[in-house]
Amino acid sequence: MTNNGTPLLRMQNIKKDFFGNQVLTDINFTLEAGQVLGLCGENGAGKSTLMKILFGMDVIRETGGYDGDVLLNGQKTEFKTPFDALAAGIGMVHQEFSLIPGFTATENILLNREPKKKNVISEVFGDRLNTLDYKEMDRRSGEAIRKMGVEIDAGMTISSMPVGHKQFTEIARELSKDQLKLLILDEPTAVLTEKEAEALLESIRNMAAQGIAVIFITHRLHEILAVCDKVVVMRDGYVVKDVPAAEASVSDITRWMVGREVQKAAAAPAEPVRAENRDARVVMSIRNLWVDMPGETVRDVSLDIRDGEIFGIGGLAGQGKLGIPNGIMGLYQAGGTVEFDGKPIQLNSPRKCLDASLAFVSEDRRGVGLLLDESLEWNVAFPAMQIQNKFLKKYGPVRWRDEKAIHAVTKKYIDALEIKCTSSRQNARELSGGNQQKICLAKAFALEPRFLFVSEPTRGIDVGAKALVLDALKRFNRESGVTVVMISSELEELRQTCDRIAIISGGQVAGILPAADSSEDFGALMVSKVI
Amino acid sequence: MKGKTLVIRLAVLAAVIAVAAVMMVIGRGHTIYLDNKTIEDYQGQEYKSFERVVVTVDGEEAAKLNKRERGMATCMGQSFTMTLEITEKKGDEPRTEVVTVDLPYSVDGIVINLPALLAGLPEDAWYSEFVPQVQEEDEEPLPGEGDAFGLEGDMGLEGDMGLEGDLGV
Amino acid sequence: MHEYASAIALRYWLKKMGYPRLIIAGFLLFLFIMAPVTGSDLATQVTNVINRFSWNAVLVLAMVPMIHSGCGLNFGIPLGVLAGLLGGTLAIELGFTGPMSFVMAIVVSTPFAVLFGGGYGMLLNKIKGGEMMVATYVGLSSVSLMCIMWLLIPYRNPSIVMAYTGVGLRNMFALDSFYAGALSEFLKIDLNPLGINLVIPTGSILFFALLGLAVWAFLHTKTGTAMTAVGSNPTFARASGINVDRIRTLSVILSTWLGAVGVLTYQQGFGFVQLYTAPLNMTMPAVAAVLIGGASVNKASISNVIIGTLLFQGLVTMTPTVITALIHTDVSEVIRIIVSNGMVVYALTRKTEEAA
Amino acid sequence: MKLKKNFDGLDFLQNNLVPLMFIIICAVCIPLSGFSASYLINEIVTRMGRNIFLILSLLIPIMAGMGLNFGMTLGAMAGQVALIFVTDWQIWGIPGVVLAMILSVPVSVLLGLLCGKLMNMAKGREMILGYMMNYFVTGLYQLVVLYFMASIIPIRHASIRLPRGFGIRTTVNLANMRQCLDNEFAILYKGVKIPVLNFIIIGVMCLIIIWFRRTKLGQDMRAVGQDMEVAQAAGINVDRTRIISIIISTVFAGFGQIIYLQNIGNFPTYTAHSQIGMFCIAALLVGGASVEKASIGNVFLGVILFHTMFIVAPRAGVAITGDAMIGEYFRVFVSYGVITLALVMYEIKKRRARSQGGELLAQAQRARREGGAQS
Repeated sequence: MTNNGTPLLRMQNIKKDFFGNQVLTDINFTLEAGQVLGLCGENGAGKSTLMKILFGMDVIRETGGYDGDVLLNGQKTEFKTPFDALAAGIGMVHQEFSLIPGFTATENILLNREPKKKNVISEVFGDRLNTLDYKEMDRRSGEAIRKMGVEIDAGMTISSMPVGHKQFTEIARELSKDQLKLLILDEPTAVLTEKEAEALLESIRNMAAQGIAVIFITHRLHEILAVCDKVVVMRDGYVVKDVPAAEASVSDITRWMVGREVQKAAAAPAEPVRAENRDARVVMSIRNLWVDMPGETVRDVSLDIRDGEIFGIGGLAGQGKLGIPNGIMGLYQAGGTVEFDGKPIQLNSPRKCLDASLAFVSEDRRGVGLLLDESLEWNVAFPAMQIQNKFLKKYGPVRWRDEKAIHAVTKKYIDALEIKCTSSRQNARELSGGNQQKICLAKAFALEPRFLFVSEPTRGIDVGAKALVLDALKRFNRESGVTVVMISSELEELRQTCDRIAIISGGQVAGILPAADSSEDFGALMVSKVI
Repeated sequence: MKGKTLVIRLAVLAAVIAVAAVMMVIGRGHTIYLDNKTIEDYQGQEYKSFERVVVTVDGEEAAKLNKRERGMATCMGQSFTMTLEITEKKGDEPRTEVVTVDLPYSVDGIVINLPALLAGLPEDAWYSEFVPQVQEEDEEPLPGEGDAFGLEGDMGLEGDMGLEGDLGV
Repeated sequence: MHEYASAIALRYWLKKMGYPRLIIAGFLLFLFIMAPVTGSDLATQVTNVINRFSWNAVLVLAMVPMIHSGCGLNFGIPLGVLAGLLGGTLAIELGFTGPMSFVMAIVVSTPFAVLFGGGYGMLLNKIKGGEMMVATYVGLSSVSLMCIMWLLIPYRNPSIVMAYTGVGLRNMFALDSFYAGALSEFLKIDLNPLGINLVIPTGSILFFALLGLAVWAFLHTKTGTAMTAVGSNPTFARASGINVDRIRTLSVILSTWLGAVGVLTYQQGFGFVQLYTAPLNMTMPAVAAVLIGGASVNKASISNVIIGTLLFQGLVTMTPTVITALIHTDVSEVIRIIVSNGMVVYALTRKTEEAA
Repeated sequence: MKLKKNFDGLDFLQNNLVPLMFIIICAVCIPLSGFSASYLINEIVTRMGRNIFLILSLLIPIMAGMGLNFGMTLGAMAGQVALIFVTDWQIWGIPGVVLAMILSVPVSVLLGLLCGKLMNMAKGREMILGYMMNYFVTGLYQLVVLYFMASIIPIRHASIRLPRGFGIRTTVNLANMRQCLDNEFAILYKGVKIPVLNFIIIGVMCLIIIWFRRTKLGQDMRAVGQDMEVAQAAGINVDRTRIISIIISTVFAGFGQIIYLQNIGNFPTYTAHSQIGMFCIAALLVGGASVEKASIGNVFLGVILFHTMFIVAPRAGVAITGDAMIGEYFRVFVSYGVITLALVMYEIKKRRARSQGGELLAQAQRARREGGAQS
């Protein structure tokens, strides 16, 4: 399969930055035909960016391209669109399904590549009026399914299929492409049952045996060991390890994934856990919480949060850490019991939570956090006005907006949080991501809550703004004695800010550690219950 | 391949245009007025009207003409064939004649003088164009916005409830 | 440098205004300039525009609450109009005359407006995102249902029932002895004695100003603020503890009630009541006017209402006289149809960041 | 098991609510109206012959996920423009119909292109946009027919011009092509005239639609209709596919309107199209179609039920209330009501599908949680 030792794929010195933010540095690895490469790393380690480069996704070009070379069979290639990549024999199965729900598996497998028969009318009106060759379609999809080695019903419509079969349909679609040489599987087992995952691994072995190279991205490390020929571990945009799978173990990989340089790790926990927190009373106790938040399902979480602490919640993406605040604050359907200050909080009712002096800064700034088309003043003052009747003047039964008070409070936070804007009447849409995030914080601060959930406060903002946001949170906690629960994908950030950190894995609490514990311990927790 | 498709498309387009052209020819409708009138003086000769003419077109009786009467028939296409059952004078046995007339494309209404035609005279003797008189009518009301209902013509709800009403005039 | 900045400002302003709006405003300006040229009296034209403005402005105002709460353009305004018609006819049936009948018409129509609006609002809450199409058909079907009701409700007053049979209401009846001019005659300024053909229906304008002020004030209260937020980002509002459905229903009730008052205002100016299918013809002028005034599918203000009604009614009143005089053909009807519907099509194709 | 069956029954009822309601209305109204069976059947057969083609033109945009094409009226206008020309040129009978169809195509394509492009700019709001396009293009149509024809566009015959010299009269007389399709090969059976040629044309159209579903373009439309993003990712040109579906619909609507009007024998120049979309859509919905799913069977059932109601309602209204107008208003109300109901049910279903998915997930989690707790 290897021609003269030229590997099928060679990544050479790949570099990529998003507006000065270096996300990939000097990526080098090779992949032979028929080899299976396991790619792992924490969220944000650069796996997806790397795959996007390989697959020619638009977002790479739109953000200024990349440096370095991608060599396919020794030829330097640069894909302009995913379609170029497909034509060159690269297939990718994304995490989100890309299937037409009302079509059968066969129709989906051959979507837009259906074999056709010519007819009189198509001669006139063009190829799109060729009729589909259903027999040939059945044959081709059957062949692809056989190639995959997992039995699925080709005639079944997608909408009536179990999740696993949808995943297999996607894989079969890639396999049905004759030119396929390299298949990228992005966390394909995340949605599969154990049995199905087993079948998938078997089919990966099958494909490899037929000479197809596979890049397999997963958080389930034992799967990597079971099926891969080599393991590439990424961290912070670097390839930190590139070894044959036979020479690695789960604990090795975990260590490589989260392991920091020694000096960096030492610098991480900013302050020791404050003494008064150790035995402070429990202000919020969560028992058996489940939350139906798509993509962030919480299955069974029980936590106790102490008065006045900064509590961190971390974990890999999709494991359910974001579901916790969203569920408690009533934005997604939730069940279980939550007590705040000894009193139970009614779930599924944002109003009840806000009334109980809880506040929430959502990770979805544009969708949930802001009124993009309204002024900053409105954004900052709105919840406090509605919930606590602040910033209102009373004339008999009429409660009139007090523009002056609103202006004053907005001004106060603009100054305090160093929000860059032309005026407090500017629309929120016009601010940069970091400043929008600060507005979200200001909105929560204006509520003067006793308890604050902050979800992904630094997502999508630049380094300078990050520090400011985290400082503001810490100050708010120290000065006003507000209990803060911070949810973040970035472990380092949590370790710098929080007193204790719970790691969520598979929708459950994998463990709670003091921020000073070693990265390896956190890393082990992160992948411990991955579903 | 590209060229072939183009040729095929052009051919189909030409065929469609050809069909349209054929339709314009074979579907062109004419109204033919048949006169059974005496021509007093055509180059010094008189052609007497017949006592009675029965005109049959496509097997259907189109007109029964006595002296000085005018009949009407409609016809699609560019030539018109009729069967005439002619009684020349009172008491004569009727004789049957089949006459075919070529019609000019651009004329809607054609008046044919039967006695002259049957006498075999040249075209200018029996042919003339029918010019309808346009009656002056009252100005018809113009349409409003069909915002009101009225599911079909026969609904009776077709009122122009447009804004004319509230223009206040 | 200064020029450069102003050029940017101009372009920004142009973009904000939108080309269709500018074209319409320009066209209207052209009409005003041409009016004296064609020999029509400018004062008469101005009187006409003001008059028509005073009839229609409240109906246009009825668009505002629903746009604010994110329910889109209120194609269901006929529902409010029906409430108004019920109020008006019942007030007359109950024997009220003169200006009193106008007051009573509003009073009687209020419970109907609340009832209709409440039901309509709850329906719209079930179909968030598809409001406009359903609203259109709610309007159409309720009007056709009321067509039956106008025949079935046992009205007795001889001045409004059908002349021959005495059963069912007439298609159209005059309001001379009832509330015709109830507002427009109030404090009317008539400059005819001075030789200027200018009449200003002060009462009607004051009435609109009052309602406009009330809506403006409402939008500045706590609930009004919540309404705007619901329209701007319903998820934000929900996360802020707002009962989104309740606020939306309230906005629909408000819109419906304003529609009822709007049609009564219209009738007192016009002097006639039109029943049966007539309510359907109230929709487009109102929707088009608020859009021409600068509103979008999810943003509207009182100034949009005033500007839009002036522009649209100006167009409707001026084109017949001026354009007809210019080209000797009355194309006003066609222009009205193209402008009003074109405006709605334009508004619908504008990208909005989020579709609630 | 029994419970499941019950559930299915309820489901059936819910999915077929509108046709069932109509069957009941018809069953009540037919005896009240007192029409003879042969009269009724004759009427229905005639109306089937003239309407089905129009309604078939709605199927393709539904397939492409663009909902009920309220913009089909645009095609109707194109058909009318063609008919005006054909009338002026005095082309009669079937050749006239064929010529009008050919002439309507370029106009339909142009209008369909415009409509499709605008709909792509208003994704998710296609229906209301199509609805408003009716009125907008009606304005353009009036401008052309009322002012341009016979002034800029030559019209020869004074008989179809307005007395003022330009513009077309409010009624265009199609006496010379009246029922020319209906009468060709017509069979008279026990007082029922069966317009055989019409049904042949409709049959061919049905075959075309069935065939079309099996073409690449048809497959693409179904894909686009179900998930635009997935279709785009698979390399299907979504916008173009959607525009094509609207163009096809508009062209067929133009043909349909010509078939419809040749049956009637004349048309009110400025209003003939205005309600065509409304009652075609109502008929389709009555046949059990929904905004996202419609079949040829729905078309036939819908036409029969809708028109039965339409014919009998006024007489039944007289029989019940003694007032003819009430029946008239009633059938209008029912038509609008049906569309309203269908739209509401469609929107509610869309939302319910979402929330139900959530509930199921939550249940599964609960079960898993309990399972997890045990192990």
